[in-house]
Amino acid sequence: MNTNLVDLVYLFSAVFFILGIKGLTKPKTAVRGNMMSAIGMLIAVVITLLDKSIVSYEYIIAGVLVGGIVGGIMATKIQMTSMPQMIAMLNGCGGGASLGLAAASYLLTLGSDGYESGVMGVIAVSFVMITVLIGSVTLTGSLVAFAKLQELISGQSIGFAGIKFLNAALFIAAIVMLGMLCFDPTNSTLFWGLIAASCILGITIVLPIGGADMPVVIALLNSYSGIAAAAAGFIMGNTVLIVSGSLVGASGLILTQIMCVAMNRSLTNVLFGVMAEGSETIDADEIYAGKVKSAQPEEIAMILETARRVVIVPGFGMAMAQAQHAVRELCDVMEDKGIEVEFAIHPVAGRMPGHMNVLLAEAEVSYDKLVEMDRINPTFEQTDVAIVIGANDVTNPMAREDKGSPIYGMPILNVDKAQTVVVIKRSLSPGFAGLPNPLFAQDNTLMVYGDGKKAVIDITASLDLA
Amino acid sequence: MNTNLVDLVYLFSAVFFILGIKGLTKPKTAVRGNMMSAIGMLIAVVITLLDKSIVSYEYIIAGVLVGGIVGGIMATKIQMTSMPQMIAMLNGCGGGASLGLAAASYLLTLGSDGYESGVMGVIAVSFVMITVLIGSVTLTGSLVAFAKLQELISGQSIGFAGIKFLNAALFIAAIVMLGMLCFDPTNSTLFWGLIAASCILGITIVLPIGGADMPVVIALLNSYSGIAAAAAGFIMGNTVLIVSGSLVGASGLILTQIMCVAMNRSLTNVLFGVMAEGSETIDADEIYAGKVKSAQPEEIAMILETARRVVIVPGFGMAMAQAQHAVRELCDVMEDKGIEVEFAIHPVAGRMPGHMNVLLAEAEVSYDKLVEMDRINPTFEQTDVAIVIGANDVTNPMAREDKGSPIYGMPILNVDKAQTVVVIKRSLSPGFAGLPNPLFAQDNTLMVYGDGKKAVIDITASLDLA
Amino acid sequence: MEMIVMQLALFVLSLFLGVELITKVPPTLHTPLMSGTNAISGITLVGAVIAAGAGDSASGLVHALGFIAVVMATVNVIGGYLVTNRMLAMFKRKN
Amino acid sequence: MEMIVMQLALFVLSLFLGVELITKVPPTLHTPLMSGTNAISGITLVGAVIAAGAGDSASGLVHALGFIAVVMATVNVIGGYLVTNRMLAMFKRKN
Ligand SMILES: NC(=O)c1ccc[n+]([C@@H]2O[C@H](COP(=O)([O-])OP(=O)(O)OC[C@H]3O[C@@H](n4cnc5c(N)ncnc54)[C@H](OP(=O)(O)O)[C@@H]3O)[C@@H](O)[C@H]2O)c1
Ligand SMILES: NC(=O)c1ccc[n+]([C@@H]2O[C@H](COP(=O)([O-])OP(=O)(O)OC[C@H]3O[C@@H](n4cnc5c(N)ncnc54)[C@H](OP(=O)(O)O)[C@@H]3O)[C@@H](O)[C@H]2O)c1
Repeated sequence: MNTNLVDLVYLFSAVFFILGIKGLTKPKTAVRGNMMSAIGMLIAVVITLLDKSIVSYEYIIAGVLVGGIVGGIMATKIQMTSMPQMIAMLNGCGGGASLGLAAASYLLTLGSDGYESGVMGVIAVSFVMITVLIGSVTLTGSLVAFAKLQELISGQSIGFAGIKFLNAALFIAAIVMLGMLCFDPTNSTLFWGLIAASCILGITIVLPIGGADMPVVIALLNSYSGIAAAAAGFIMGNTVLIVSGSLVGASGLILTQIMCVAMNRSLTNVLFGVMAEGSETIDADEIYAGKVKSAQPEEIAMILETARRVVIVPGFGMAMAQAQHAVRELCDVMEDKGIEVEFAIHPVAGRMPGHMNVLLAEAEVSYDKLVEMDRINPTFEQTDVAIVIGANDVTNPMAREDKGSPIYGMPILNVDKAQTVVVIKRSLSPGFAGLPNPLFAQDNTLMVYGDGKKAVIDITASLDLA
Repeated sequence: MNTNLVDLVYLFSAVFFILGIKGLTKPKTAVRGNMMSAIGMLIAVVITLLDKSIVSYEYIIAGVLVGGIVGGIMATKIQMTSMPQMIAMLNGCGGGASLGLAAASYLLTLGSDGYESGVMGVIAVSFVMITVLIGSVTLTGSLVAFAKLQELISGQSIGFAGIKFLNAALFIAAIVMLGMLCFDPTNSTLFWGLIAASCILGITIVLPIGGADMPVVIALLNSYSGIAAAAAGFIMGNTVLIVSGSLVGASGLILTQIMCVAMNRSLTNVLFGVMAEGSETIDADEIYAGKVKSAQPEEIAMILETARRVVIVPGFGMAMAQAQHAVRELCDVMEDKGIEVEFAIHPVAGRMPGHMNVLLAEAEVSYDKLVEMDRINPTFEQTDVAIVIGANDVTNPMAREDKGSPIYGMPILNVDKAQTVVVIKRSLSPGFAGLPNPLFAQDNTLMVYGDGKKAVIDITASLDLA
Repeated sequence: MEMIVMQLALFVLSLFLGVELITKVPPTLHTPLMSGTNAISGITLVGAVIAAGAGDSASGLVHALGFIAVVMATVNVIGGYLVTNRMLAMFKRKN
Repeated sequence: MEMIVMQLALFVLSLFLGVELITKVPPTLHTPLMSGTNAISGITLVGAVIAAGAGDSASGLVHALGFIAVVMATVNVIGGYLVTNRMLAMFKRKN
């Protein structure tokens, strides 16, 4: 087929991707946007299949069948609470595909004419090698992130003191091999060496990062997978790969940045697994001793009975307990009793951006009840009861008040300003940041110990009877 | 010089333009943004001058000197109130430059090898001819707009019944010539015919449009001049022309659309000079007879004396009277007396988008006192006095209430809800839309007849003495 | 070479466009945004298809790599769009 | 021909980028935006300079047209940036 026509069609499909992302800027148009982006993909793939450069179809058909079935099953079976894992997995596939395609293109070129000599040859090889490097890191890094989130391996930082030096050494080795390959593309030992070094690098970079920081890692790897696709586009001189790859690259970077800002940490800080240094060690016992009051679900129901305004603050624990449906029922019962209910959504509550929104949407909570941090914070003073369900760090007043605290400066939900605070969690153990939370020891705080789902169901039942 | 290097530098300068426009999205960064865009321009011009394809410099130096002096003088001498004319003029120059460059490139190519035959040749010629067409229309259209705004010719619709058919005929003729030229580029009679037809078309399209609609026309022509630059970029295979031309094209289109929405009129409606049909003829005498009360500046000063909150509503008359500095002084005196003062800015007050903002900024009114329509409308009920200075249509309650009115549906400032309304204008004559304004006949309205500047100074003086 | 400069221009413009578009996405939609853009990065499927369909002249290793690339890219594409659609449908349902 | 498709791609992307950028400009800055983008459209100066500097082989008419194009484009550029700067400086002064 005429290559200009193919290029025009690719442009067309790039426009669909752009319109698709534009659609994602509003909840109303989001479904349509996703559809448009899928159509763009379909157009690009179909025109490629019709293109003359494809000779044999058997591997393609087999691959699409296998991939389609696996992807389809994963997408329909996955629990909403496991979304972070799912995205890590998909991301790894994206990286792997870039790696595979770069390697195949390299071998193909070597097998036929080889790379041109001169500047053009060097540029062509360097794009291949960059794709290989980024693709490998994305592949193995995402797999490790997946394993951590799925708790196949410990979510703790895994590693040893010198791991930073190992990473640095691996990275330098990869760059050196990449550079040498540019001038001697036929040296395929170097090529496999580059793949090996990059794959190991992906693993050793991600292993030492704590499980809760995985979303940042995933967003970053998402960005990489986009950049890898764009680099592959340079290899093949394919506009749609370049355009959509860089759109994805930009998207990942911005999400990474949003998360870092909301956690008040720098990206290097996340990647090298250090929390901001606290100037003093904080003793949980000293904070909690004798000051924590606990209550039974029935007592909470009685308090809610007389409340006019209640704010529900969900956190990672709600996802863990799969309590979103129970929470929604509690909300319904309260509203039946004429209580005004809103949800306070912290930008990094849970384990990925927008995590709470997705879960509550699954439980059919209308999204105008989900209020962002900046808008809900001024209302806590007029709130009778704040119910904190499995949230911890995002409510920790130390972030606001204690200059010595490692999370000082992270914006939080001012739950402590509410008349009464009810905290539902299993114990006094800390959240992701590993810090005690003075909120639990406040005069107006009541702890309800237990699994999130069960506690909420109990409260709902008592309230319904009352 | 290496053409790849030149292209890279062009890309660099395109990035500067993008960052420049990005800067214009915030008042704080706007000056820097404009500077960056100017630097982008400088880079592009300098690299072009260094490029090998330039042989003789005398015409360039002469041209830049003449143009620089003319442009510099215009830009420093022009009154802020004449900004619409200035932009029309600049816009015409942009169109003229595209026309000149397309014509020169055409003659050059004919003079050397001529156009390739085949598809590539047709495409190349067609870009030249499109640039010629758009450039000519932009040139003459902008000049007519300039003449109308500068009142060199009547601001009224000029034309005759059949002018639409003339325009249609001219347009068809231009397209036919364009088409024929694509296949016979050497026919230079056709070429000059195309230029002539397009130039006349620019004139006859704009002449019938009323003076107050000129801003819409200018924004649209601005968009055209961008598209012409982009088309010229296709002629020369020049990326920076394509990128920045299309940025400008998008900008003009969006501004056009914003204005049309704020006036509740469609673009065709503006371009064909029709206002929405009113179902009844409105009799000014009937509305005003015996109901209009007028007052002297001293009386207004007494009313202001006891006010706590005053909203100033500027309109086209403030620009005409050059009253912005006087208004600012009135505002200062009121604030000295402890009165809260805000300005209500309607999106199409005056004769171009943001017109009032520029004038008030010139008079050093801080921009957080300038409140947009949607935000200020709910506050009129708590406003003691609304002072309307040379605004008319944007305060006309018929737009809100009278379904038969031609301006029904246009969003307006709800001035009539204020405790007392003071209207400063020279007479009861209508504004741009040519409609009587029931606001003037309201019980709580006082008219102050006179030139805007003088009336405001008188009020300020009396208030200052009090 | 000229082509590469043009491609670079496309790359830079798309980055800018990406930044402008993504900053407009509200926090509510950040999770679907992540999975949705992830699906878009599966556009490597286009390249993978070309590699896998390279014909008999290519070695078995090329075919194998191409096949793996097609499988992974397809998982990324199909899985990504479906799961995004599932999430977004939940947002729509109630509103 | 391939180049033209690439140029078309640049054109389309820039249009999208333009729309995203311009819709973020607040009404306060609409007048400077108009004059500022107007100045950018003076980028035809680049083309005009090439036409005017075409050397002696070109006819007098070409030189004349090139000269006129340079003059007009320069007016557009210099006038546009200066007047925009004048306006924007007023916005800055007080704040
Ligand atoms: N959202 C993101 O994008 C993102 C990205 C990176 C990092 N992070 C980090 O993740 C943290 C999120 O804060 P968060 O307040 O949502 O969570 P958190 O601080 O990690 O606390 C979650 C709490 O939920 C409780 N919990 C766990 N399982 C539970 C169950 N089945 N039932 C009831 N409670 C349960 C735990 O206490 P018990 O063990 O006592 O039950 C724990 O204290 C922040 O530190 C943030 O910086 C978030
Ligand atoms: N801003 C834009 O972008 C734009 C674009 C296109 C169209 N328009 C149209 O322009 C109109 C703008 O509304 P507007 O309320 O600002 O203006 P307007 O409705 O045109 O009214 C202006 C008023 O100012 C008075 N005036 C003129 N010279 C004066 C002077 N020296 N001193 C005092 N008063 C003076 C006139 O009354 P006297 O003669 O009695 O003094 C006139 O009624 C709208 O109809 C809008 O649709 C605006």
